[in-house]
Amino acid sequence: MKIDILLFGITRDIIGSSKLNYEIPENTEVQTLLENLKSTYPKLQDLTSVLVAVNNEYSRENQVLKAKDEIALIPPVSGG
Amino acid sequence: MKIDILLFGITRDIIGSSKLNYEIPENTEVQTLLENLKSTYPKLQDLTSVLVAVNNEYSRENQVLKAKDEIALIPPVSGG
Amino acid sequence: MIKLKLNKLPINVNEVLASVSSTEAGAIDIFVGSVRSKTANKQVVRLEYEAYDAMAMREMEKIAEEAMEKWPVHKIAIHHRKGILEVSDIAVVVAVSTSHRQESFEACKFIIDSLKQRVPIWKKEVFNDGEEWVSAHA
Amino acid sequence: MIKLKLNKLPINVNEVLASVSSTEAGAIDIFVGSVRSKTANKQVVRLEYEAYDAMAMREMEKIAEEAMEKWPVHKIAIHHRKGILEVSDIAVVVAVSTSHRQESFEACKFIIDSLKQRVPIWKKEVFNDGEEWVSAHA
Repeated sequence: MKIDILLFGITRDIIGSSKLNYEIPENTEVQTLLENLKSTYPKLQDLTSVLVAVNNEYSRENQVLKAKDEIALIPPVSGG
Repeated sequence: MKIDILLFGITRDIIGSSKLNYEIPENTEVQTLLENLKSTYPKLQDLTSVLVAVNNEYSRENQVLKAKDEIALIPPVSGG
Repeated sequence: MIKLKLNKLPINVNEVLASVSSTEAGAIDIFVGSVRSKTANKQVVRLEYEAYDAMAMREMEKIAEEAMEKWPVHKIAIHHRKGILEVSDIAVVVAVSTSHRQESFEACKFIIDSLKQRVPIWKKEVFNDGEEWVSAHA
Repeated sequence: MIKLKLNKLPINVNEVLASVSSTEAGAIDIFVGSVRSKTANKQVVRLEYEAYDAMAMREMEKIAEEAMEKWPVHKIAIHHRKGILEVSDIAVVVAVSTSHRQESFEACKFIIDSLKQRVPIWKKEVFNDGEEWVSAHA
Protein backbone atom coordinates (compact mmCIF):
# COMPACT_ATOMS: atom_id res chain seq x y z
CA MET A 1 0.00 0.00 0.00
CA LYS A 2 1.00 3.62 -0.50
CA ILE A 3 1.43 5.89 2.50
CA ASP A 4 2.34 9.55 2.87
CA ILE A 5 5.04 10.32 5.40
CA LEU A 6 5.26 13.85 6.78
CA LEU A 7 8.82 15.12 7.15
CA PHE A 8 10.22 17.88 9.33
CA GLY A 9 13.57 19.46 10.13
CA ILE A 10 16.63 17.39 9.33
CA THR A 11 14.57 14.48 7.93
CA ARG A 12 12.97 16.82 5.39
CA ASP A 13 16.45 18.04 4.42
CA ILE A 14 17.76 14.47 4.07
CA ILE A 15 14.83 13.15 2.06
CA GLY A 16 14.39 16.40 0.13
CA SER A 17 10.64 16.90 0.52
CA SER A 18 8.11 17.71 3.23
CA LYS A 19 5.98 14.71 2.25
CA LEU A 20 7.17 11.33 1.01
CA ASN A 21 4.87 8.98 -0.87
CA TYR A 22 6.15 5.53 0.03
CA GLU A 23 5.19 1.95 -0.77
CA ILE A 24 4.93 -0.53 2.10
CA PRO A 25 3.40 -4.02 2.32
CA GLU A 26 0.11 -4.44 4.19
CA ASN A 27 0.58 -4.96 7.97
CA THR A 28 3.97 -3.28 8.05
CA GLU A 29 5.13 -2.47 11.57
CA VAL A 30 6.66 0.86 12.54
CA GLN A 31 10.10 -0.64 13.10
CA THR A 32 10.10 -2.22 9.65
CA LEU A 33 9.17 1.08 8.02
CA LEU A 34 12.05 2.74 9.86
CA GLU A 35 14.52 0.04 8.77
CA ASN A 36 13.41 0.39 5.16
CA LEU A 37 13.67 4.18 5.21
CA LYS A 38 17.12 4.04 6.80
CA SER A 39 18.30 1.73 4.05
CA THR A 40 16.76 3.94 1.31
CA TYR A 41 18.13 7.11 2.96
CA PRO A 42 21.31 6.10 4.80
CA LYS A 43 21.81 9.60 6.24
CA LEU A 44 18.89 8.88 8.56
CA GLN A 45 21.22 6.45 10.32
CA ASP A 46 23.46 9.34 11.38
CA LEU A 47 20.73 10.99 13.42
CA THR A 48 20.67 10.79 17.21
CA SER A 49 17.20 9.27 16.93
CA VAL A 50 14.27 8.97 14.54
CA LEU A 51 10.82 8.18 15.88
CA VAL A 52 7.57 7.61 14.03
CA ALA A 53 4.36 9.40 14.93
CA VAL A 54 1.04 7.87 13.95
CA ASN A 55 -2.07 10.05 14.09
CA ASN A 56 -0.30 12.72 16.16
CA GLU A 57 0.96 10.28 18.79
CA TYR A 58 4.35 8.68 19.30
CA SER A 59 3.97 5.10 18.05
CA ARG A 60 5.05 1.78 19.49
CA GLU A 61 7.75 -0.11 17.55
CA ASN A 62 5.44 -3.02 16.76
CA GLN A 63 2.45 -0.86 15.85
CA VAL A 64 0.93 -1.89 12.52
CA LEU A 65 0.49 0.90 9.97
CA LYS A 66 -2.77 1.42 8.14
CA ALA A 67 -3.32 3.20 4.83
CA LYS A 68 -5.33 6.04 6.36
CA ASP A 69 -2.93 6.72 9.27
CA GLU A 70 -1.23 10.10 9.41
CA ILE A 71 2.41 9.10 9.59
CA ALA A 72 5.36 11.39 10.37
CA LEU A 73 9.04 11.01 11.06
CA ILE A 74 10.16 12.72 14.25
CA PRO A 75 13.88 13.54 14.33
CA PRO A 76 15.36 14.75 17.67
CA VAL A 77 13.12 17.56 18.88
CA SER A 78 14.67 20.89 19.92
CA GLY A 79 11.83 23.17 20.92
CA GLY A 80 12.03 25.68 23.71
CA MET B 1 21.40 56.40 77.50
CA LYS B 2 18.37 57.20 75.35
CA ILE B 3 17.77 55.27 72.15
CA ASP B 4 15.10 55.46 69.46
CA ILE B 5 13.54 52.16 68.45
CA LEU B 6 11.81 51.95 65.07
CA LEU B 7 8.59 49.95 65.15
CA PHE B 8 6.71 48.22 62.34
CA GLY B 9 3.63 46.09 61.88
CA ILE B 10 2.29 44.37 64.96
CA THR B 11 5.01 45.83 67.23
CA ARG B 12 3.93 49.36 66.26
CA ASP B 13 0.33 48.43 67.04
CA ILE B 14 1.33 46.96 70.43
CA ILE B 15 3.55 49.84 71.50
CA GLY B 16 1.32 52.45 69.90
CA SER B 17 3.93 54.45 68.01
CA SER B 18 6.26 54.07 65.05
CA LYS B 19 9.22 55.25 67.12
CA LEU B 20 9.87 54.58 70.80
CA ASN B 21 12.29 56.71 72.80
CA TYR B 22 13.64 54.32 75.40
CA GLU B 23 16.16 54.52 78.23
CA ILE B 24 18.79 51.78 78.52
CA PRO B 25 22.05 51.54 80.52
CA GLU B 26 25.36 51.90 78.68
CA ASN B 27 26.61 48.60 77.20
CA THR B 28 23.16 47.02 77.07
CA GLU B 29 23.07 43.89 74.93
CA VAL B 30 20.35 43.15 72.39
CA GLN B 31 18.87 40.31 74.45
CA THR B 32 18.60 42.53 77.54
CA LEU B 33 16.81 45.23 75.55
CA LEU B 34 14.36 42.61 74.30
CA GLU B 35 13.74 41.27 77.81
CA ASN B 36 13.09 44.78 79.10
CA LEU B 37 10.72 45.61 76.26
CA LYS B 38 8.82 42.36 76.72
CA SER B 39 8.34 43.16 80.38
CA THR B 40 7.24 46.74 79.65
CA TYR B 41 4.95 45.58 76.78
CA PRO B 42 3.83 42.04 77.70
CA LYS B 43 1.93 41.60 74.42
CA LEU B 44 5.30 41.33 72.67
CA GLN B 45 5.63 37.94 74.40
CA ASP B 46 2.66 36.63 72.41
CA LEU B 47 4.42 37.10 69.07
CA THR B 48 5.90 34.16 67.18
CA SER B 49 9.24 35.98 67.30
CA VAL B 50 10.72 39.43 67.78
CA LEU B 51 14.19 40.19 66.48
CA VAL B 52 16.25 43.34 66.76
CA ALA B 53 17.90 45.00 63.78
CA VAL B 54 20.89 47.26 64.33
CA ASN B 55 21.95 49.54 61.50
CA ASN B 56 19.84 47.67 58.95
CA GLU B 57 21.22 44.24 59.84
CA TYR B 58 19.84 41.44 61.96
CA SER B 59 21.75 41.66 65.25
CA ARG B 60 23.42 39.03 67.41
CA GLU B 61 21.85 38.43 70.84
CA ASN B 62 24.95 39.58 72.68
CA GLN B 63 25.59 42.59 70.48
CA VAL B 64 26.15 45.75 72.53
CA LEU B 65 23.97 48.72 71.61
CA LYS B 66 25.43 52.16 71.08
CA ALA B 67 23.64 55.49 71.30
CA LYS B 68 23.99 56.27 67.59
CA ASP B 69 22.85 52.85 66.34
CA GLU B 70 19.68 52.68 64.26
CA ILE B 71 17.65 50.15 66.22
CA ALA B 72 14.42 48.47 65.07
CA LEU B 73 12.17 45.69 66.27
CA ILE B 74 11.45 43.07 63.64
CA PRO B 75 8.28 41.07 64.26
CA PRO B 76 7.67 37.98 62.06
CA VAL B 77 8.09 39.11 58.46
CA SER B 78 5.39 38.33 55.91
CA GLY B 79 6.50 39.83 52.61
CA GLY B 80 5.87 38.25 49.26
CA MET C 1 -7.63 25.50 32.53
CA ILE C 2 -5.08 25.14 29.77
CA LYS C 3 -4.20 27.81 27.19
CA LEU C 4 -1.91 26.79 24.32
CA LYS C 5 -0.53 28.84 21.45
CA LEU C 6 1.85 27.91 18.66
CA ASN C 7 2.26 30.49 15.92
CA LYS C 8 4.61 33.03 14.35
CA LEU C 9 3.50 36.04 16.43
CA PRO C 10 5.78 37.62 19.03
CA ILE C 11 4.98 36.40 22.54
CA ASN C 12 3.74 38.95 25.06
CA VAL C 13 4.57 37.84 28.59
CA ASN C 14 1.91 40.10 30.14
CA GLU C 15 -0.72 38.37 28.00
CA VAL C 16 0.49 34.93 29.13
CA LEU C 17 0.46 36.13 32.74
CA ALA C 18 -3.10 37.44 32.39
CA SER C 19 -4.22 34.12 30.93
CA VAL C 20 -3.21 32.21 34.10
CA SER C 21 -4.16 34.83 36.69
CA SER C 22 -6.90 33.91 39.12
CA THR C 23 -8.10 35.44 42.36
CA GLU C 24 -7.55 32.07 44.02
CA ALA C 25 -3.98 31.66 42.78
CA GLY C 26 -1.42 33.56 44.81
CA ALA C 27 1.61 32.13 43.02
CA ILE C 28 2.57 32.17 39.36
CA ASP C 29 5.82 30.87 37.96
CA ILE C 30 6.72 31.90 34.43
CA PHE C 31 9.56 30.44 32.41
CA VAL C 32 10.78 32.48 29.44
CA GLY C 33 13.12 30.94 26.87
CA SER C 34 14.79 33.31 24.45
CA VAL C 35 17.34 33.16 21.64
CA ARG C 36 20.92 33.40 22.86
CA SER C 37 23.57 35.20 20.86
CA LYS C 38 26.03 32.32 21.08
CA THR C 39 26.03 28.53 21.01
CA ALA C 40 29.26 26.72 21.77
CA ASN C 41 31.10 29.99 21.12
CA LYS C 42 29.62 30.44 17.66
CA GLN C 43 27.74 33.66 16.93
CA VAL C 44 24.08 32.96 16.15
CA VAL C 45 22.57 35.02 13.31
CA ARG C 46 19.00 33.72 13.71
CA LEU C 47 17.00 30.64 14.58
CA GLU C 48 14.40 28.99 12.41
CA TYR C 49 11.70 27.10 14.28
CA GLU C 50 9.27 24.69 12.73
CA ALA C 51 6.62 22.47 14.27
CA TYR C 52 4.46 19.52 13.45
CA ASP C 53 1.54 21.70 14.49
CA ALA C 54 -1.26 19.26 15.24
CA MET C 55 0.97 16.84 17.15
CA ALA C 56 2.82 19.64 18.94
CA MET C 57 -0.47 21.06 20.23
CA ARG C 58 -1.55 17.57 21.28
CA GLU C 59 1.73 16.89 23.13
CA MET C 60 1.63 20.28 24.87
CA GLU C 61 -1.91 19.54 25.98
CA LYS C 62 -0.88 16.12 27.32
CA ILE C 63 2.03 17.64 29.23
CA ALA C 64 -0.24 20.29 30.78
CA GLU C 65 -2.76 17.60 31.74
CA GLU C 66 0.00 15.52 33.33
CA ALA C 67 1.13 18.57 35.33
CA MET C 68 -2.45 19.10 36.52
CA GLU C 69 -2.59 15.51 37.72
CA LYS C 70 0.73 15.78 39.56
CA TRP C 71 0.24 19.18 41.24
CA PRO C 72 -2.72 21.26 42.46
CA VAL C 73 -2.51 23.74 39.59
CA HIS C 74 -5.11 26.41 38.79
CA LYS C 75 -4.15 27.33 35.22
CA ILE C 76 -1.42 26.60 32.70
CA ALA C 77 -0.40 28.53 29.60
CA ILE C 78 2.18 27.46 27.04
CA HIS C 79 3.00 29.80 24.16
CA HIS C 80 5.60 28.63 21.65
CA ARG C 81 6.68 30.70 18.71
CA LYS C 82 7.77 29.38 15.33
CA GLY C 83 9.27 30.88 12.17
CA ILE C 84 12.36 33.06 12.11
CA LEU C 85 13.60 34.38 15.46
CA GLU C 86 16.40 36.86 16.04
CA VAL C 87 18.75 37.01 19.02
CA SER C 88 16.84 37.82 22.25
CA ASP C 89 13.42 37.08 20.75
CA ILE C 90 11.24 35.01 23.05
CA ALA C 91 10.77 31.45 21.76
CA VAL C 92 8.66 29.97 24.54
CA VAL C 93 6.78 31.01 27.65
CA VAL C 94 5.33 28.59 30.20
CA ALA C 95 3.18 29.97 33.02
CA VAL C 96 1.60 28.07 35.90
CA SER C 97 -0.66 29.48 38.60
CA THR C 98 -1.10 27.71 41.93
CA SER C 99 -2.22 28.52 45.44
CA HIS C 100 1.26 27.95 46.87
CA ARG C 101 4.57 28.77 45.31
CA GLN C 102 6.41 25.46 45.63
CA GLU C 103 3.99 23.77 43.24
CA SER C 104 4.24 26.58 40.69
CA PHE C 105 8.00 26.06 40.39
CA GLU C 106 7.76 22.27 40.19
CA ALA C 107 4.96 22.22 37.63
CA CYS C 108 6.56 24.93 35.48
CA LYS C 109 9.89 23.10 35.45
CA PHE C 110 8.18 19.82 34.61
CA ILE C 111 6.36 21.42 31.68
CA ILE C 112 9.39 23.08 30.07
CA ASP C 113 11.54 19.96 30.63
CA SER C 114 8.85 17.76 29.06
CA LEU C 115 8.28 20.20 26.20
CA LYS C 116 11.96 20.08 25.30
CA GLN C 117 11.93 16.28 25.40
CA ARG C 118 8.69 15.45 23.62
CA VAL C 119 7.00 18.24 21.69
CA PRO C 120 7.71 17.98 17.94
CA ILE C 121 9.27 21.39 17.38
CA TRP C 122 12.64 21.83 15.74
CA LYS C 123 15.08 24.69 15.58
CA LYS C 124 17.83 25.33 13.10
CA GLU C 125 20.68 27.57 14.19
CA VAL C 126 21.95 29.82 11.43
CA PHE C 127 25.55 31.03 11.74
CA ASN C 128 27.58 33.26 9.44
CA ASP C 129 29.28 30.20 7.98
CA GLY C 130 26.55 27.58 7.99
CA GLU C 131 23.52 26.19 9.73
CA GLU C 132 22.59 23.23 11.89
CA TRP C 133 19.45 21.48 13.14
CA VAL C 134 19.92 21.47 16.90
CA SER C 135 20.42 18.02 18.49
CA ALA C 136 19.98 16.19 15.18
CA HIS C 137 23.43 14.61 15.35
CA ALA C 138 25.20 13.33 18.45
CA MET D 1 23.53 42.87 37.83
CA ILE D 2 20.87 43.41 40.47
CA LYS D 3 17.76 45.61 40.12
CA LEU D 4 15.68 46.19 43.24
CA LYS D 5 12.47 48.16 43.70
CA LEU D 6 10.28 48.66 46.73
CA ASN D 7 7.54 51.24 46.38
CA LYS D 8 3.78 51.78 46.10
CA LEU D 9 3.58 51.64 42.30
CA PRO D 10 1.90 48.76 40.47
CA ILE D 11 4.41 46.19 39.25
CA ASN D 12 4.74 45.69 35.50
CA VAL D 13 6.00 42.19 34.72
CA ASN D 14 7.19 43.17 31.24
CA GLU D 15 9.38 45.85 32.80
CA VAL D 16 10.88 43.33 35.24
CA LEU D 17 11.46 40.92 32.37
CA ALA D 18 13.20 43.61 30.32
CA SER D 19 15.46 44.47 33.25
CA VAL D 20 16.91 40.94 33.37
CA SER D 21 17.00 40.21 29.64
CA SER D 22 20.40 39.67 28.09
CA THR D 23 21.53 38.31 24.74
CA GLU D 24 23.66 35.79 26.64
CA ALA D 25 20.82 34.56 28.85
CA GLY D 26 18.56 32.02 27.19
CA ALA D 27 16.53 31.26 30.31
CA ILE D 28 14.52 33.53 32.58
CA ASP D 29 12.40 32.37 35.46
CA ILE D 30 9.89 34.83 36.89
CA PHE D 31 7.96 34.35 40.08
CA VAL D 32 4.83 36.46 40.54
CA GLY D 33 3.10 36.65 43.92
CA SER D 34 -0.34 38.21 44.00
CA VAL D 35 -3.11 38.83 46.50
CA ARG D 36 -5.46 35.89 46.92
CA SER D 37 -9.15 36.40 47.55
CA LYS D 38 -9.20 34.01 50.51
CA THR D 39 -7.02 33.02 53.44
CA ALA D 40 -8.10 30.06 55.54
CA ASN D 41 -11.56 30.41 54.00
CA LYS D 42 -11.96 34.05 55.03
CA GLN D 43 -12.68 36.57 52.30
CA VAL D 44 -9.86 39.10 51.99
CA VAL D 45 -10.92 42.72 51.41
CA ARG D 46 -7.43 44.11 50.94
CA LEU D 47 -3.85 43.75 52.13
CA GLU D 48 -1.74 46.49 53.65
CA TYR D 49 2.00 46.09 53.15
CA GLU D 50 4.63 48.04 54.99
CA ALA D 51 8.40 47.77 54.93
CA TYR D 52 11.44 48.84 56.87
CA ASP D 53 12.67 50.34 53.62
CA ALA D 54 16.41 50.72 54.12
CA MET D 55 16.84 47.31 55.71
CA ALA D 56 14.47 45.62 53.25
CA MET D 57 16.53 46.94 50.32
CA ARG D 58 19.71 45.79 52.06
CA GLU D 59 18.34 42.28 52.72
CA MET D 60 17.04 41.93 49.15
CA GLU D 61 20.47 42.93 47.89
CA LYS D 62 22.18 40.37 50.14
CA ILE D 63 19.82 37.64 48.98
CA ALA D 64 20.47 38.49 45.33
CA GLU D 65 24.23 38.48 46.00
CA GLU D 66 23.97 35.09 47.68
CA ALA D 67 22.07 33.74 44.66
CA MET D 68 24.81 35.05 42.38
CA GLU D 69 27.43 33.22 44.43
CA LYS D 70 25.48 29.96 44.38
CA TRP D 71 24.44 29.89 40.72
CA PRO D 72 25.83 31.23 37.42
CA VAL D 73 23.24 33.99 37.14
CA HIS D 74 23.31 36.85 34.63
CA LYS D 75 20.82 39.29 36.17
CA ILE D 76 18.37 39.42 39.03
CA ALA D 77 15.40 41.73 39.58
CA ILE D 78 13.23 41.91 42.69
CA HIS D 79 10.27 44.28 42.74
CA HIS D 80 8.15 44.39 45.88
CA ARG D 81 5.14 46.60 46.26
CA LYS D 82 3.92 48.20 49.48
CA GLY D 83 0.86 50.16 50.54
CA ILE D 84 -2.70 49.02 49.98
CA LEU D 85 -3.22 46.10 47.59
CA GLU D 86 -6.51 44.70 46.37
CA VAL D 87 -7.29 41.10 45.47
CA SER D 88 -5.24 39.94 42.43
CA ASP D 89 -2.81 42.88 42.62
CA ILE D 90 0.80 41.79 42.22
CA ALA D 91 2.76 42.08 45.48
CA VAL D 92 6.14 40.76 44.37
CA VAL D 93 8.01 39.75 41.25
CA VAL D 94 11.36 37.97 41.21
CA ALA D 95 13.13 37.44 37.89
CA VAL D 96 16.40 35.62 37.24
CA SER D 97 18.19 35.25 33.93
CA THR D 98 20.71 32.47 33.34
CA SER D 99 22.31 30.64 30.45
CA HIS D 100 20.57 27.37 31.30
CA ARG D 101 17.10 26.88 32.69
CA GLN D 102 17.78 24.65 35.70
CA GLU D 103 19.71 27.44 37.43
CA SER D 104 17.01 30.01 36.73
CA PHE D 105 14.43 27.92 38.60
CA GLU D 106 16.74 27.17 41.53
CA ALA D 107 17.93 30.74 41.97
CA CYS D 108 14.43 32.21 41.60
CA LYS D 109 13.04 29.80 44.19
CA PHE D 110 15.92 30.54 46.57
CA ILE D 111 15.28 34.28 46.28
CA ILE D 112 11.53 34.21 46.93
CA ASP D 113 11.96 31.68 49.76
CA SER D 114 14.67 33.84 51.36
CA LEU D 115 12.67 37.04 50.83
CA LYS D 116 9.72 35.57 52.69
CA GLN D 117 11.98 34.45 55.54
CA ARG D 118 14.22 37.47 56.00
CA VAL D 119 13.17 40.68 54.29
CA PRO D 120 11.49 43.10 56.76
CA ILE D 121 8.17 43.56 55.00
CA TRP D 122 4.86 42.98 56.74
CA LYS D 123 1.37 42.47 55.48
CA LYS D 124 -1.90 42.96 57.28
CA GLU D 125 -4.91 41.09 55.98
CA VAL D 126 -8.10 43.08 56.18
CA PHE D 127 -11.35 41.10 56.34
CA ASN D 128 -14.94 42.32 56.58
CA ASP D 129 -14.93 41.60 60.30
CA GLY D 130 -11.39 42.45 61.36
CA GLU D 131 -7.75 42.49 60.42
CA GLU D 132 -4.60 40.57 61.21
CA TRP D 133 -0.84 40.94 60.78
CA VAL D 134 0.13 37.78 58.91
CA SER D 135 2.33 35.31 60.87
CA ALA D 136 2.55 37.61 63.91
CA HIS D 137 0.99 35.04 66.22
CA ALA D 138 1.51 31.30 66.19
